Amino acid sequence: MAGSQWDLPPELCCRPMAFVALTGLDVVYNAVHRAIWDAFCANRRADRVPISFKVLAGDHEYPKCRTKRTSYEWYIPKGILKTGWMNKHLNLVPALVVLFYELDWDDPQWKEKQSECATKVEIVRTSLQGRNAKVAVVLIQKKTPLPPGEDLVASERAQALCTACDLSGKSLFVLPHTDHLVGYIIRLENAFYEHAQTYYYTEIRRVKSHKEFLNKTTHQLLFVRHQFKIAFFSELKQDTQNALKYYRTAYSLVHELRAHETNMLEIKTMAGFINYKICRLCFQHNTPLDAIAQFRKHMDQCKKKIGCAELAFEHSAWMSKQFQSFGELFDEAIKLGLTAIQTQNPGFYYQQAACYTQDRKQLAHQLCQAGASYPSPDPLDTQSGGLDFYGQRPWRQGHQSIDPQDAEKEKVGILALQIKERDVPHSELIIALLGNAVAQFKKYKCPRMKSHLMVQMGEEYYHAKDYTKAFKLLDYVMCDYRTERWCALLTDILSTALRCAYLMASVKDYILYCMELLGRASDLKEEQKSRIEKNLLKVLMNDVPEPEPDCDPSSVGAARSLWTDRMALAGSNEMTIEVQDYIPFIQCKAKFQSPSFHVDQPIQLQVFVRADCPHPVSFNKLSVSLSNQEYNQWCVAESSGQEDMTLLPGKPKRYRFSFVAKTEDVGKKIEITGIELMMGSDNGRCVFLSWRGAGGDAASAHEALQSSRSSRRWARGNEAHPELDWDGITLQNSTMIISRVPKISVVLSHQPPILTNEMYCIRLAVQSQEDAVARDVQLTTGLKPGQDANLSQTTHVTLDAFKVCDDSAASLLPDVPLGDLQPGGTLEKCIYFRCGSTGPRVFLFHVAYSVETAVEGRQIICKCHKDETVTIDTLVPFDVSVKFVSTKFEPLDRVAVDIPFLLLTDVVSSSPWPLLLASSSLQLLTLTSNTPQLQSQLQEVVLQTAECATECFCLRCPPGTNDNNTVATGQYLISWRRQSSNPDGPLIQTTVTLPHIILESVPVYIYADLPSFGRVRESLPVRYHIENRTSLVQEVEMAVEPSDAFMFSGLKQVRLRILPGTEQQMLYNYYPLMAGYQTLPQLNINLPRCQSSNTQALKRFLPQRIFVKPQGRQPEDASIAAA
Amino acid sequence: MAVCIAVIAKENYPLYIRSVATQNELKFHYTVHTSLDVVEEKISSVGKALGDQRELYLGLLYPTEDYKVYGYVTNSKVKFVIVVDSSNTSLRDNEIRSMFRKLHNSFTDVMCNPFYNPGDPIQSKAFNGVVSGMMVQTG
Amino acid sequence: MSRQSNRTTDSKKMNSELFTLTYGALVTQLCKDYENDEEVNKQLDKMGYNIGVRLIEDFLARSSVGRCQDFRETADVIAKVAFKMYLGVTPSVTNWSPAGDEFSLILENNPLADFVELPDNHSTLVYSNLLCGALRGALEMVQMAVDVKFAQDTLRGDGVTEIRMKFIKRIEENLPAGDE
Amino acid sequence: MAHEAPFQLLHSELIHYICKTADGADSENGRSVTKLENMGFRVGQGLIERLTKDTARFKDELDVMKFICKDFWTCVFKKQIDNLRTNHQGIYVLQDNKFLLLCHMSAGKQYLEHAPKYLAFTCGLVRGALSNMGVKSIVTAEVSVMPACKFQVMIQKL
Repeated sequence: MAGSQWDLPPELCCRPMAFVALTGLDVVYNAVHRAIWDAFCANRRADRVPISFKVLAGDHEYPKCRTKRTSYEWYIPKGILKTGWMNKHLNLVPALVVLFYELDWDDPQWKEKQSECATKVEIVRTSLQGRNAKVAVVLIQKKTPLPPGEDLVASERAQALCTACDLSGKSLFVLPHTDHLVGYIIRLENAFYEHAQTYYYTEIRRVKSHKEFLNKTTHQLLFVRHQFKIAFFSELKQDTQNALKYYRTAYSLVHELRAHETNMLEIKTMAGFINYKICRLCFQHNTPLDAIAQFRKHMDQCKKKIGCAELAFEHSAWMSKQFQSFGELFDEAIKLGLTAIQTQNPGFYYQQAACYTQDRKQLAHQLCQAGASYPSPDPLDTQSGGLDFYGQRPWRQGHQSIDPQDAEKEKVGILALQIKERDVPHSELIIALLGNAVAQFKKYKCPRMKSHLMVQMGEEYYHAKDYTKAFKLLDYVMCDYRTERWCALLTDILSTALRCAYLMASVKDYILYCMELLGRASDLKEEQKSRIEKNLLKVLMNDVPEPEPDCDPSSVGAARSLWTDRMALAGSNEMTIEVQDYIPFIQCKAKFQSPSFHVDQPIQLQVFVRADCPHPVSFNKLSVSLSNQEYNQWCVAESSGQEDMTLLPGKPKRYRFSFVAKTEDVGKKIEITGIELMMGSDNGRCVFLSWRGAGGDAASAHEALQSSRSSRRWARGNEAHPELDWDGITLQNSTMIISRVPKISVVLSHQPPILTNEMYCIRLAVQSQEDAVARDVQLTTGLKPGQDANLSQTTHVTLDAFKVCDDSAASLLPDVPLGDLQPGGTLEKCIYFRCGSTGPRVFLFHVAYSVETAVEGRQIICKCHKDETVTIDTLVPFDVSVKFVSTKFEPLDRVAVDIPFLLLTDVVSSSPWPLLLASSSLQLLTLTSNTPQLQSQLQEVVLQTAECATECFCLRCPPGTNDNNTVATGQYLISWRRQSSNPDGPLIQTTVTLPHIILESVPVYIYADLPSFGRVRESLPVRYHIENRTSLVQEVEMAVEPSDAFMFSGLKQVRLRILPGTEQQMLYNYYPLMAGYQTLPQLNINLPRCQSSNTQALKRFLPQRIFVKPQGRQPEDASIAAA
Repeated sequence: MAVCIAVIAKENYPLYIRSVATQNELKFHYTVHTSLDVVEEKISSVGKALGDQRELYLGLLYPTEDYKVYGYVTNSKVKFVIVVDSSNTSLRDNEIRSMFRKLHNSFTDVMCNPFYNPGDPIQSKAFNGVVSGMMVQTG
Repeated sequence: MSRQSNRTTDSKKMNSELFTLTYGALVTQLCKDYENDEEVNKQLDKMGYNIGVRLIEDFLARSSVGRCQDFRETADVIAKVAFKMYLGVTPSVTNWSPAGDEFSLILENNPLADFVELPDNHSTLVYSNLLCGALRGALEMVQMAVDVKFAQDTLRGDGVTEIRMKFIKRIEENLPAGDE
Repeated sequence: MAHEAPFQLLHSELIHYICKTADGADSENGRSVTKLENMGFRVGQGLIERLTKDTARFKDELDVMKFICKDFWTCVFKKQIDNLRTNHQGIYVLQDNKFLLLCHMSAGKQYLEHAPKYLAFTCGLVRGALSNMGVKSIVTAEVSVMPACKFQVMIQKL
């Protein structure tokens, strides 16, 4: 590429290595030689000595060596460094020439071969005329040599050969061509390396030796040259430490040279070379700071050495190259393991290089006046085609005096250079350098630096008229500056981008950037803004905008025609801009008036729009889109309508929308999903600014935060509504639609608490305050959902007053139709609840209806509902207790089989309200009633709170039921209701399960017949019945104990037998002696046959006492007579 | 003496930028903006660095060919950036420090002005005066 | 802890700053709440009064100053003791009216107004008006009815801050303190 | 300027004013408490800015917290926080056993309801200071027995 004139020569940049020439090898036709050559070249890794080998013909002509001058007396050097020199010593003049020759010690024609070898050596020597290069001989042998000393022939012949070729023993080598080739080769090359070292050493000595001949006045150039050469040889000798040292001296010497217009370039060039070498070595020695320091010094010393003013661009070019190549050295060092840091990385040098190339470009523009034709003959070409010395002018090579010897030539030369500079693609160079820099800064975490460089690249592309690329880059970084809110920078970038957009006639981008440049994020001057605004309006009118100022005139022409084409083609005239990524000049905020609306009030929505541009701007349409699109139609404002769609600069404008919600949307949320504002017109070009949600753009979030903290007073005085202070407006992007407030009252009348299992009646009265008919009023009632689960198992609702609902009835009755309700009218309904378990319950009464109302003159039918809840406790109506007693009302713990006993039931009311006990009944198991048919003794009894109703039943356990275990008695059923409840309402059956009883059997049953009372001195017959309940004959001993209260007749003591299943009767006549309750004479019974059963048990059956009345007035003799 | 002085908000947007009138103002905006890379790096490396003395003064951020850029960060993460001409070699480090101190003091007063809303651009006359005192006088 | 700073020394200063800043917050709040500066000034005076009537007790308790013989003495006590004690500054007492019933307190710097820069739209705000109210309230508690107002204010570009105090009358012991 | 009488009086005037103006529409003192809180916020911002002018850069959140408890508190309320606790998940509890602004209120249940008003400003103070140090938070206060009170700071991770 052009500018290569400034590139450093490769021989400078490479790493110098000792040059060794190999002759006598036929690598083309001789396989053995080939193998040897390959062994030399193949994988030369770091562990091999640094030598560059070349295969040359035996009679190769090496560069002639000029005759050594004996004195520098009259010698005037023509320049600092010959352009050929470095290459000469790298590639042309060997440090050592090696002659390969096939010869075994025991070769038959030894003599001939020996002399042939000698001649070959001689040829080489002659062609090296005057050089200090050494010659060495390698004998390629087929046999492996014996250990040294053993092969006498060998040593003796070696001797001979050396003398023949006049070689020192050290220069003769043997290369057995066997399997260990590589090993031998490595040994060989090490030997060669030593030879090379000595060679370069002597070279250094040689150059040094010139020193004393030189004098300060005429030979400064030589001082530099020699130091450079020494340094370079040292490098070839791989002595980098010394190399560095000599380069440093060389460097200081260069700057000691007397610098003037004519030799400035040469000096800078050499300075550049040496500096490069120094930096390179510093990095190589891993002392990067030295490198950097050296480079800084270098730059400080050369910055001002501009040289020929007409060619000032050359200086910038050179500076740029200096930075670039240092950057490359730095980068290379990093690749080799050096660690760089954020603030010291190659990026800075590339960036600086780019900078200087930019200067170069500018200077070139100033200095290279167009038009002038390229002079001929070409002052820049030399017969040799190149220069003899680095950094000299072709038209006056070797000329060292201060003023050019030929002013005319000078002018022509300069002109030529200027013209050449004209066609240098500066921008390419700049962009390339910036590109490198970007890569570096990216690596070292400098995002902002990176974007800055990308901006520069973009601008460079812009200058290079590559608008698409420019545009891409700018657009890419723009958002970083936007989000970090660096307005000045954003504005700058936007402006360039706008120019690109204009020149590419990319309409959308053009509009976009206009809008942003008009907006609050741009810090453009008023007049610029108004210019842009005008252009924007033009584009919207589908008109060609004025070109941006300082656009390249040539491209403006092209742009114009592009625009006219754009405008011509129809369609594609609509575009939408997603605002949230930009900061356009129209701002928008929207809010619902309230976070919720009743369905029968119009939903109010306000949209605030504000323009930040200098002149009034008008738009055509403003539309809000809501989560439910059906409402969108109500939220549109159009210029066609009466709305004023012109925005005055900085004055917020409010647009009010209101609509009526759909009744089915009750309970739903309405959200603002977006706002769209249309500018321009269908016949022209229309742009839709579209905001997401309730407005706001890339900058608003921050602004909102700031204003919330601000101490600024909201719009002062009455000059504006406070809410029209823009920052004061807060977004409200959603609202709830809630059902209309019901205009009914719900009254519940009932008598708590609920009694278990009763049909509890709640009377519901719905009164309407509506002014229209409330249609299909519906009641949902029952247990309020969400309570204890098993409550719903034991709670049942019904409307049927006349039968007790069973457990299948639900706990909640949905949507019971109650019909229509006239204004002012009342609906009543009784609902019955049955609760199987005690405890509190919450009951729900949900009355829903629909009514027709007018909203905004529109009739809508909306549903309303009113909820009432009531908490009621449930109690048991009464407690029932049961006990068993003997016929003598003695409590029984066990019941004797086939012997009557009594069951007593007590019913105690625990209800606060009077209870009506309709009837009761027994359902007996195993037991039987002693009374023929038992009927309830508490029919139609009314129990007040805490009153008790008792019943008594005589029962017996039928014989044969297997004794000595417990038996279920049966159940006691009570049917009842509240006294207050509807007489023909159902009765509730409450069932009480009677306790079990324990049975026992007695072997003998005894009982007495006796009158209910006696009278003093009147006989009192008592008949004892004794039954044998066993299947055996029972023997019974009976005795009556005497008593003071009675006399008696009958057997005092008797022993008798009773057959199974039969009974015996004993009759006694007692004769009471005293009145009052008297204990009957004790009857002792004994069953000798079964001692098991105790006689005490038997006693239980017998009456203990009897009441004796006193004697009457007239004595009854009859009784005595009877006795 | 500075050629550009800037105050940068916690969120890295400029609260105040002033540069010598003569030169391209925009260029300084870029210089300051890019210097934030280094500032952020230095701030984030607090505690990580072994011998970190957590000074508010961040020292020389980076040298460009023609400017030296110095940085300073308050505990409220507000950054001050001072740009001086690199030709101006007379300036000692501690002079820069004292410039930053002055800035910081004045900035603190701005923060304490009840009518100032933190995060807004700085318009204080007093602050402006202090800055003017530090700028290279031109024309 | 890492930062054992010598805070204790300037803690007094900090406290004054706390006061100053809090006052600033109050004033800006008032500016938000009220339509115009006049009302803000009024409100500040009112609050100052409430503070004054309470502060005087604290003052008498701390400073062992007895009953003042005349207005001049009062002026000195206010300047040399009260201001010093509560605001840490000592204004100079000057510009006595020939009748000796009116004087000015000249404040070189006004702690209330440290850091303050008035925005243009508050040209008529008397930022430190609280002081007037406080003085009025305090003196009323010692049976002195005075009229206090700012004659000059550095915030509004004047060279110094000047508070002008005019003696009106002695209040009879039995009269209750004025409204709040 | 030896003592805080003026500040305390000003503070109670503040409360008095805010709560007085708050009657009517937004009488529920939630709103007025917010106003106080915001004023505190702004003051906190300013104070911390001054206070940290000469301190080294903070290491981390906890470092900031400690500073609030020691230096900041000392400067504003004449004493350090008595006890700082944290769950290391962004919740800190600062306990002041004798909180200056409650001292002059006689202890007793009937005043507890007024406590929020007397703490709002300070909550704001802390929140403002923290936010200016780049720590976004929510600060709430609770009083069980006067004049001790706890400030809970809930850090809001971004």
